[in-house]
Parts: sequence; structure tokens; C-alpha cells
Amino acid sequence: MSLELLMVVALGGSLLTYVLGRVSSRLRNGFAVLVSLALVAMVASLYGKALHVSYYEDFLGMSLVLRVSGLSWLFAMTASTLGCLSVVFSLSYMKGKERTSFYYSMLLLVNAAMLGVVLSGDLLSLFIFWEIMSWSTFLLISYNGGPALAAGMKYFVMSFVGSLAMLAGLLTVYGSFGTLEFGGVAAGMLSASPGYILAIFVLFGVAFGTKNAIWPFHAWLPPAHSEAPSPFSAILSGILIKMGVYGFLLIIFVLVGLRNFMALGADGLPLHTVLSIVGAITILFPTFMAIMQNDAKKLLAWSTVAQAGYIILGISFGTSLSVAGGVFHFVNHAVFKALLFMVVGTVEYRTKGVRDLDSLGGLIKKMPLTFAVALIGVCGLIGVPLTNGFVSKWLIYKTLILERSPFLALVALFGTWGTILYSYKFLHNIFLGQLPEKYKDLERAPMTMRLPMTVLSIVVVLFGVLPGIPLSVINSIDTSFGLKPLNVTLWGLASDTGALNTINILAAVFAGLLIVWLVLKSGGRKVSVDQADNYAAGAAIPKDKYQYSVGFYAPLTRMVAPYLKDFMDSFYMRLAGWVGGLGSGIRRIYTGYVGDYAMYIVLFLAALIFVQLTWSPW
Amino acid sequence: MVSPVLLIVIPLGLAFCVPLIGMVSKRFARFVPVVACLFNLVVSVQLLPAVLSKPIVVDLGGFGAPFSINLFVGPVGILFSLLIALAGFVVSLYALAYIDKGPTTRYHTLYLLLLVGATGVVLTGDVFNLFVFFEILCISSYVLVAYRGDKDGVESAVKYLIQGALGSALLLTGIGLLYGLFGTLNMAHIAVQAGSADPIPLFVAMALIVVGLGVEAAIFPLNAWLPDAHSSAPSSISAILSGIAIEVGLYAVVRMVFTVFGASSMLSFLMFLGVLTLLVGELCAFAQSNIKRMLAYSSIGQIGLIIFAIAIATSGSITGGFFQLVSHTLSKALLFLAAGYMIYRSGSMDISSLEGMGKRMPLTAFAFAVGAFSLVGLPPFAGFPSKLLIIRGALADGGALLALLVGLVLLGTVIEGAYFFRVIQTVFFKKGDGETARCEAPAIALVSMFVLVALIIVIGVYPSLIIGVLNSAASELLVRADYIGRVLG
Amino acid sequence: MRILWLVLSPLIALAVGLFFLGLSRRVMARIHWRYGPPLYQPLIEIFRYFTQKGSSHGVLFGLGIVLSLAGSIVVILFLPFGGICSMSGSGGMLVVLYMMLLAPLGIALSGGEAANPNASIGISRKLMLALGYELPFLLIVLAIMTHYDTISLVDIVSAQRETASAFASFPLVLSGIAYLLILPAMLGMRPFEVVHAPQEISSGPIAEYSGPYLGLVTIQHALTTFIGISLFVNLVWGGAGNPFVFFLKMLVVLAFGLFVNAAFPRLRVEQAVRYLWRWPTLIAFVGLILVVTLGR
Amino acid sequence: MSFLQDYVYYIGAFGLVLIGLFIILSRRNLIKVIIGLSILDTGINLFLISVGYISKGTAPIFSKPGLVAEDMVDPVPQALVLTSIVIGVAVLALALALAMRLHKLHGTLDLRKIGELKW
Repeated sequence: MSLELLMVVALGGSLLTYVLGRVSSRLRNGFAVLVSLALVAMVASLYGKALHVSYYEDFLGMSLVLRVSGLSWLFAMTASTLGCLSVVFSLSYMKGKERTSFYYSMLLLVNAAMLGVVLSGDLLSLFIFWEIMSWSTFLLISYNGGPALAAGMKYFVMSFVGSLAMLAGLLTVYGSFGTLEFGGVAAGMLSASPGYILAIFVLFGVAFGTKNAIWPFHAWLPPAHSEAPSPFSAILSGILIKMGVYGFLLIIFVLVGLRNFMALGADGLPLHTVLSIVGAITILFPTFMAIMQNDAKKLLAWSTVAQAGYIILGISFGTSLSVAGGVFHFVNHAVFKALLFMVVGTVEYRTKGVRDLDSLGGLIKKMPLTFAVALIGVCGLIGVPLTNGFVSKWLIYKTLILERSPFLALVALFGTWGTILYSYKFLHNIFLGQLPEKYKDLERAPMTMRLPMTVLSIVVVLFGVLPGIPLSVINSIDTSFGLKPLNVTLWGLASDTGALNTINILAAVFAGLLIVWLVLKSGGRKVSVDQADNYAAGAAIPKDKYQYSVGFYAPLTRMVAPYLKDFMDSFYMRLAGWVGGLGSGIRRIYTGYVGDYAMYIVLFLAALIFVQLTWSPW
Repeated sequence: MVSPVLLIVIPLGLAFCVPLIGMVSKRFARFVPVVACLFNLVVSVQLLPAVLSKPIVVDLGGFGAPFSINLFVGPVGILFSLLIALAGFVVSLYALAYIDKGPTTRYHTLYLLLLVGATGVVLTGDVFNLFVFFEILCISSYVLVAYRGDKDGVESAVKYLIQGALGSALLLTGIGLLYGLFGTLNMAHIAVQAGSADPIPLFVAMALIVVGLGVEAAIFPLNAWLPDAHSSAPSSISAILSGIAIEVGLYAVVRMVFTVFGASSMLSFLMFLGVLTLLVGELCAFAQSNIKRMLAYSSIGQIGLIIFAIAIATSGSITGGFFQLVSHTLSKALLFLAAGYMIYRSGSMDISSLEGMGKRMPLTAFAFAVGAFSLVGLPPFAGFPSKLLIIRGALADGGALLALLVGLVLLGTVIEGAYFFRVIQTVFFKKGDGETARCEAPAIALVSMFVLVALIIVIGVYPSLIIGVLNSAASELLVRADYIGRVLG
Repeated sequence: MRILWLVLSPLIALAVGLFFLGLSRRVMARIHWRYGPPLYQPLIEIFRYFTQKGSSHGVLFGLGIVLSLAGSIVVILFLPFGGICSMSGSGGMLVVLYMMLLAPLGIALSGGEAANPNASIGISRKLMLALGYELPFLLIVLAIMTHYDTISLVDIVSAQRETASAFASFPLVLSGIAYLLILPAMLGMRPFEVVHAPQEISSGPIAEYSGPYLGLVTIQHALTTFIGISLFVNLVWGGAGNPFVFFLKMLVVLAFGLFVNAAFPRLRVEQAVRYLWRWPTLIAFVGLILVVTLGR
Repeated sequence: MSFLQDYVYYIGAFGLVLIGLFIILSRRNLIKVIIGLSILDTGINLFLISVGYISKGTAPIFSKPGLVAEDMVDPVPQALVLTSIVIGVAVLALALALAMRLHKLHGTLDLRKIGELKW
């Protein structure tokens, strides 16, 4: 399987989808699914291979290279799988919406660009695909119009700042090493000065951090995730922002090299510590923001920021355990967050666009399967044992404790409790409590929505019970970074620093469940009652009013909201305002009176001559 | 081999034929500019290989240089004449449909004259000849700006004229000083003697010339005419003004500074001026609500970028600057052409009135988006390799000052991205009020736009197609002795 | 032997927990100058519940409580009970911390399914309160784990038994004090009783339970009490070498809890969280800093 | 005095240019500004002529016997001035035509009041 063919299929598929959409929408839908499936198959067939092809010999004197390694395979696999599932999910979600051909074609283009980013073998290809990914993402975020426009704008500007920083960085690298291929850059970095590496790292870090929405650069993410079409939110949150993680892994382990990276920064405050502190802030603050949200997608969006913090925290330690934890958490987060966004998408689809947590409730009665997968997803998000999130978080916590960073561990663990709060709010306000009258006749989710959600929820459990499957892949990545390999078993880890054995937990939980279930069975008769047949201190149950979901955590909100200002976001908004104001101010020099204009010309000339006569600088 | 003189003579002749043909049939006269531009295009392409191997010097009037007026067709000249012919061709196609009211014959005459002036400026090797062609260019553009005869058009034409005339006067004074100093008008001859001249008068002459040309080249703070003129002119003319006229002004400035005066000490100043122009242009554009004014200010910004790139004066950065020039010509022409019909259909130049255009005129809106993406410098469009080259060139020498300026340039690019993407959102994703009927631009206008779209994408994907020309153009600018040697023999 | 303990330890925990429930009712009654129910009253009630009819609000209603109880049972398997620990080698304190999530989560899911706002209010309060005490609790746990440099509960207990219990060793004494301050909140005793608040929100999360479901809830309550107290004894009071001493230590801790329970009025959830995030957190934080700085 | 004799043309040209510039910069009536431009042009033309002028020089016609090249006036500036005058006239005519149009459309020639296009 050649890499060029893969990229041609990916990019050509996106283009053809649009063309076919002009012919027939059924044909287009079928084709889109087919292309995304083909991509999954093609990426899967690359497993374990190490290819390296130069597909464009001379782009302004630089050669563009595609390559696949263990790391890029994992990311490519996640991207293509999520892309495929998201396309399938879109089939019903997008039915009857306008501009669907554009939507599918952009979805596939984003998918192709992400594959391009992770399969790039040199920084320039990476940048090119990165930019294509950025603008196509912008178009998809803006797709819904209305508030999505502001969200798209914010995304684009921040992401553009990031990518320009990356451009400056990569051209500096080119200026010093004369090559942009990973191998050549890595070789050059070996002998580079720490200050130089730090500058490069900061330039690239801005780009990757913006995409990954780590703390000071997170401002674009919540509006963008919540306003994008839900299947795309799944991609956005699941894999697209993880391109930043890929970038960090790439620059830390492949380009700069771990030893160089660990040596960066000031004596008392090494760079990797800064990075982990940033990760910790990224966990703590967005978690509380998520608790405050009343919009299901905004809640998930803030949660995405927080989870990105865990990943960064894992990577920044640079031990085999922590990197495995970070990378595994990336995979897991991709799975369960995509699942949760799809859940919201399903609810939105059935309730005609309602995602306000205050006005839903009781949907478990109408969409039991959706609730079940949501529950699994939430369990993964919290990290309940026997779901995938547990294993990755365990690896990260374990690292933090082994590396004697109790304060970071505190943040990580405390963040998990915050996660429980918002996750439960998410579940409760959508699915639990009383079913409002207007949703009495809600149908369950259509097949094309249930299928991808079910697949993802199976993966959540599978990776939680048998973490050895993904961990062996991740372990090989660890090894390729030159880290000490972990002792991975099918059921977890058997290492000298503390073992993890999911089979014991599994057995214990199953035994416990069985016993309790038997006890319950042995008890008296159980009758099912209607939701109106409730305890209300003898009063009649008022319809649609016997529900507690508005202001679910009101006391806590009252307490922490005054301290919880997203001052980075307001700073950016103020900055944008300043730029606008500066523009309005500067354009006043064009007064509309031609005499002034003539004066500018004469004065400029006079100034030139005066300066030359006085100081003769030229 | 054809003579480069034809590049000027044939369109000039045809320009004066237009009224004659127009007397017979107005419909027929419309095609004259198309033919003339096509001719120029073909001739330029034909000349290209020869020029690249060795610049052509044509002496007019039988005397050898420095006594006669000569044309110097080097890589820079042929690059510009190609660009002029190409943009002229595309825009004249567009004008077939777009210019349907008013004194159309005069429009076509003046349009051709404008192109002749532009071609003359870039090909001539004589300072005064340059002035004359420059005046042809300017005067015809004054008239064309006022073509519609409406309030805005006339007002901006008057303002343009006053500033332009002032600039020309300064230019002429400078040329007079040069003649007084050197007794010659031949660029190469002046260049030879420039080193040994009295520095003060020489500098005054240079300042006069640079400022005079700078008015047309839209260097800050000499560019106040530009937003008015570009926004009030008919869109086809805006496209030419933005895509050709200011670039030609820029060419003249660069030619003067690099070749004639060899003023390498001015370059760092020009670099700052470029960045300043860039920032002022982008900031002003950011605050606009009028689409054409926004595009006009964006042209100022782009010119600033090109000046910055060329003033760095390494072969890589000049190549980048020329690349940016090419991509700006293509993209900005495309933007103005696409915006022209969108404005025509919506009846207003307000950005908010373009809401829903993505649905009403999908192809035009698509062309607009391509132009905007390219201008912002996103792959895989032509603006990307050019920005890449410029920044690579600027960062290559590794100085802190240049790195800082690059930071400012990138800041300008971000602002540019912001306002262009805001328009794209308005065009595609804002729900227009009511009107949803399809009203696509006429076929011929679409053809002209899609020629540009295709060029932008092809150049964006295969920059090596034009990089050869740009490289030799850069070396022509850098190696002054070569130029002198070619002309004076 | 291990299998035996696997089976026995939940039963022991249940017995102890039920005894504690009965005892606390009795003690509280005596403090109120009432006579109080017999010690085995909870056992009688459980039997009664299981024979009665129960109304179910859906599959999750039953499943949630089953999950919650199963979670508690699993936690008990990980907790050393005076030298007995049936699952010592499968993840240590981290797993315990995580498994302790399951119990409230299960109740929360099941109570949410009941569609009674009283339950929802109770759950919301419970979660907020948990967020409140979890911060100092994590500080304490991390201080202890850092100090003894292990994440295994068994190792923590044996380390304390070798030297001195946390209460008696210098930097950890702060953690111990902080733990004492948050213990009533973790046990859900007054003044942190706002979650159930029978007079206000009809016992909150468990408002809708009846019959066998209520039976399970009562068992769950017993187990939670056991877990809370035994965790305290294990973490900061050195555990014990044999179950009997361990039981006695637990009894003392319970007595302390009951004393607080009887002496203080109920706090609103905001007041509770504010309290938890002030003094206990501060003390635990200082404790952790001392452990980190002195520990090396 | 000889200074004045040698440079009188330059001084005149410079004066005309300054007067022209002053008018352009200070007057707000369009017609006056156009007049200013015209004066500026005249000044420059004078300057061009004086560049090539030799005091008491002769016309550069070689066919006349007895004339040496050193006494001849440089013919090139004169050619330049011719061209420049033509261009100046064209600009002037165009400016006046536009001024008429402007007056018709705006009802005024006060450039300060004609400032709808700004910013």
C-alpha cells in the first residue's frame, strides 16, 4: 500500500464527493462512506510498516516526504476510524440540511488533511496539510451560521497565529539546517544550542498548543466545538485537536530528542516542568468551567480542554510510563469524547436542535441505547475502572506519584472529581429525571446514528478490559522514542513499579454485581411504576415541573463563579477590539480632504531630504 | 524573432483603432482589447526563452545607447509584461460582459492605453521615456476611475488626479535634476555615473523620483488616493489598478533604487517603510465595512509586503517578492472581478449586503474564496509559496531585526486573514434576507474568473513553473553591472 | 485462605457496618434522652424490606443501586482489615480511590432515574459535598503516599506499624488532623447531613426507594460507613495487627463522629464546602508541603 | 550680482514651484488647486529648460557654419519640455473636465466639502 495512493484517495475522494453531490445525494452519501471505509482499510494495512517516500521532489527547493511510523500509524488509524464513523453518523444527522455536498466534501478534506499531517515526513508537508486542515475546519465550524460565525472566526485567528508561528519556526530550522526532513532536522538538533532549540520549541509549541487548546490558547475551543455540526464536533474534539499532541510528541521525541528537551529551560524551572504546570492549569480551570455550563456541547467542549491537559501532563514527564499514559489517553479521549458528541448529536437530531441542559430530561425512557452508550462514554471520561479512561489515567497518576509530583497528582485527581460532577450533570439533565410532555413521542435514534455510537462504546469497554491491545502498540511507540519498554500484558501492566491487573478488578466487580443482583432477586416483588407515580408528599405531581435540572450546581456556581474568569479569553477579545480600534484610528489619516493628502506627499519628501541633509544616514 | 517593440506599438495602434472600429460597430470594438492583450501575451511568451538566456536591448532611432531611447527587455521586464498582458487579457474578457453601459468605446481605448503605458514603463530603459509612459498610464487611469461618472467616481478621480499630478511633477523635477547632473537620460548611463556624483543633489533627485513614483506605487504615506480610486472605479478597472498599476509603480521605484541609483543604503529604510505600509494597509482594511475599500486597503498591505521582501535584497527574498507580486496580481484581480459581480447583483458595496451570495452566485463566490485564500497565503494556492519564499528569505540571514520585522509581517498576515475570512463567512454562511434566486455572473465573466482560479491553483501546487523567471528577475535586480553592461555594450 | 477472606471480608464489613448503624441510632437516642431501638434494629429492617413490594422506575433504577453496592464490596476487598487484605496486589490506593467513585455514582444514576426532584437535589448536594471534601482528602492521601513512598494501602499500614502511626509522626500529624476535620463530611454525618436532610428533601437520593431496593440502600449505607471509618484507621491511625484491635479503633472513630453529629446543627452545602475548603484544606496543604520539603 | 545672473532661472523655477505647491496645499477651491498644479508644472518646465540653457547660447543647428558645440544650448531638455507641456495640458484639460463634472454632481468646488470618500 503506497502512501501516495492513500493521500490521493483521501484528497480525491473529498473532491469527487462534491462532484457526485451535484448528481445525486444518495450516490454521494454512499461514496463518502466508501471512501472513508477505504481509508480505514488502507491505514490499517500500514500497520507495523515503515515507509518513506518523497512524493514531490522540488517544492521551492525543498522535497516533500510522506512516511509512516508507529506514532503516525496510531494517529492515522484513530483519525480515519473516527472520520469514517462520523461520516456514517452524518448520514441521518445531515439529512435535509442545506449544502450537504459541501459538508461531506469538507469532512473528508479535513480527514485527508489530518492523515497528511500525521503521515508527513518533513516539516513543510506537515505545515501544508496543517494549513489545509485549518481552513477546512474553519469552513466546517462556520457551517451553521449565527453564533458559529464568531466561533469560526476565533478559531481561525488563533489557529492562524499558531500556524504562522510554526511557519516562522520551520523556516528558521530550514535556514540553519538546510533541510526539513525529520531525520535531517533531528540530526541538526543534536548539535544546536539550547537557546536555539528553546526558541524553535516555543514557536512550534504555540502552533501545537493552540491546536491542542492547552491553557493560554484554549479560548477558541469551547465556542468552536459547541457551534460546529455535532458529527464534526466529534472529529474536532476527538482527533483534530490531538494533532497538537502529535506535534508535541513529534518535536519532543523525534526532532529535539528527549535528552535535549529535558535539558531545556532555566535551572530552577525546566521547560518540561513549565509544560506540566500548563497541563495542570489546563486540567483545573476548564473542569470548573465545564461544571458551570448549561449547553451540552459547551460542557463537553470544556471537558475536552481539561482532558487535553491530562495528555500534556502525561507527555511532559517523558518517562515510558507517562508517555504511554498520555498517548493512551489521547486514544481513549478520541473514542469517548467522539461518542459523547455523537450522543448530543443524536439528542439534538431527535429534539430538533435542543441541547440546552435546562430544558431536557428523562430521555432514557425514549432512547435507552443512546443513554447506555452515553453512560459508557461518561464512565470512560471519568475513568471508572473497566473503561479505557481508567487505564490511561492510572498510568498518568502512577507517573505523577512515582515522579514525586504530589501537587500535580492532586490537580489530576481533583480534576477527576470535577469530571464526575459535570459528567453526571450531563447524564442527568439529558437522560434522567422527568420526561417533559413535549418529548413524549420521541423516537429512538436512527440506525446510522446508533451504529457508530455502539462501535465506539464497545471500544471504550474493550480497551478498558483488555488494555493490553492498545498498550502494545503504544509500547512500540515508546520504544521507538528510545524509552524503556513497558512490560505490557493483555490485562494491563506487570511492571516492577506497581502492577495493574484489570482481570482482578473485572472479576471482583462481576462477582460483586452477581451477588448483589442475586440478593435483589431474592427480595420481594418489584413493580414498574410510571414517572408520575412518585413521592410528592401527598400532592399531585405537576406536569413538566417536577424536575430539578436548572441550576444543578447552583450553590457551587455561586461559590466559585466569581473566581472563575476566563481572563485569557477576555484578553484575546480585548486584543481583537484593540486591533479593530487601532485600525479605525489609523484610517482617520485618510481624512477625505485632498489637501491633506498632498501635504503628506510634500512632507514625506521634505522629511526624506531633511533627514539626509542633517544626519545623512543614506 | 519578433521585436519587443511590438509589445508597445501594436496595442498602441489598436487603442487608436478602437474608436474607428467603434464607429462601425460598438459590439465589435469590445473585442479589440482582448485581441491586443492576447497578442501581447503570445509575444511575451515567445520572447520569454530568449530573454531568459540573454536580455534583449532594442535601440530606437538608430543611435546606440546612451544616445538613443532604448528598450531593455530583461527577465524583470518580460515578467511584468507577461503579467500585464495576462491580467489585461482576463480583465478584458470580463469587461466584455461587465462594461455594458456608457461610452464603452472610450473605455476600451483608455483601457488599452493604460496597458500600453504599463508595458512601456516596464520595458523602457530611458528615464524620461519612463515618465511619458507613466503619464499615459496615470492619465488613462484617472479617466477610467471616473468612467461611471457618478459622484464617488468623479470625486475620487479628482483626488487621484491631484495627487498623481503632484507626484508626476516631483518625478519630472527629479528627472530634470538627473539630467542636469549627468547629462543623460539613459538608465544604464546614469547608473554608471551615479557612484561618482555629488551625493546631495543625487539624493535629492532620488528622493524626488522615489516619492513621485511612490505615489503611484502606493507606498505609505503617499497612498491616500488608492482606497478612494480603487473602490469607486468599475470593478474591472479596480482589478487592473490593483493588479497592474500599483505593481508597475512599484517596479519603477525598485528599478530606480536598485538599478539606476544602486542605493543599497536606502534598502533598510525601504524595508521599514514596507512593513509600515503593510501594517497600515491591513489595519485599515480590518476596520472597513465596504468590500471594495477593504480590498483596496489590502492592496496597500500587499504592496508593503512586496516592498519589504524586495528591500531585503537577497536573491531568495526578491524572488519571493516577485512571486508575491505575481500571486497578488492574480488573486487581487480575481477578488475584484468576483466582488464586482456580487456588488452588481446585490446593489451595494457593503460587506453585509453580500450575505447569502454563496447560494445566489456559488461559482463567483467560490472564485472569491479562492482569491481570498490565496491572498492570505494558504496552501495549496499561489499565495502560499510566495509567503513561504519571502519569510524564508527574511529569516535566512538570521538577524534579530529581520526576525522582528517578520513577526510584524506575520501579524499583518493574521489581520489580513481575519478580515478576509470574515467576508467569506458573510458570503457563505450568513443567511441572506429573503432573496435566494440564483443570479450567477455571465458566462464570459465566469470564464475570466476561472482562468485566474486555475492559474492560482496551478501556481500554488507547482511553483516551479514560474520560479525560473523569478530567479533570473531577482538576479537582474541584484547584479547591476550586468544591466549596465548589456545596455552600454 | 485467600478465597475464604474474599468471601468473608464483605460479610464482616456488613456485620460491622450494621452494628455501627444500630449503635449510632442507639447512642443518638441516648443523647436525646430517648431509649432508642435495639442494636439489631437495622438487621430487622433489612429483612422486612426484602419481603415487601418495591416499586421500580426503570432498569437503571435497579441497576444503579446494584452497581453502587458492588462497587462498595469491591472497595472492601481492597481495604486491609487488621492484617487481612484480600486483594492487595491489583492497583493499590489509586484503585481504591477510583472504586470509591462507583458507590455514589451508582446511587446517583439510580436516583436520577427515579425522576424525583428531591432525589436530584440530594445527588447534586452529594456531588458538591464530595468535591468539597475530596480536595483535603486527596491532599491527605497524597501526603501519606508521598511520605511512605508507596501507593499500596498494605504497605502504608505496615510502614505505620513499624514506626509510628501518622498521628504520632511529625509532618503527617497535620494530615491526620485535617482528616479528622473532614471525617464527618465523608461519613455524611451532621453537620454535613444536607445530602439526605429527611425533613427538607425527604431523604434526598433515596426518597423513591422501597422494598428490596431500600434494603440494598441500607446495606450500602452500612458498607459506606465501614469503608469511611476503616480507611481513616488504615491511613492515619496505623491500622492494626489483628481484626479485633482494628474493630476497637473503628469504634473510637465512630464515637468521635457521633459526638460531632450530636453537637452540631446542619450546614447548608455552600457553608459545608466553604468550611471544607478552608481549614482542613489549609492544614492538609501545609502538611503536604512539609512532607514534600522534609521528606527528601 | 553674477550669482543672480547665473541662477535667475533656477530661482524663478524654484519660486514658481513653491508658489504652485503653496496653492495646492493651502487652497481648498478645486479650480485654484488646478491653477496651482499648472503653475507647478510651469516652474518645472522652466527648471528643465534652464538645466540645458547656456547663457547667450545658440540653437543647436550644426548646418550653420562657425558655431561650436560648446556654445550650443542643449536640445534634449527642450524636447523634454515640449513633451512635458503636452502632458501638462492633457492633465489640465482632464482636471478641468472633471472639475465641471464634480461641480455638477456635488454642487460645490470646495474640496473640504467633497469628502464623502474617506477612512
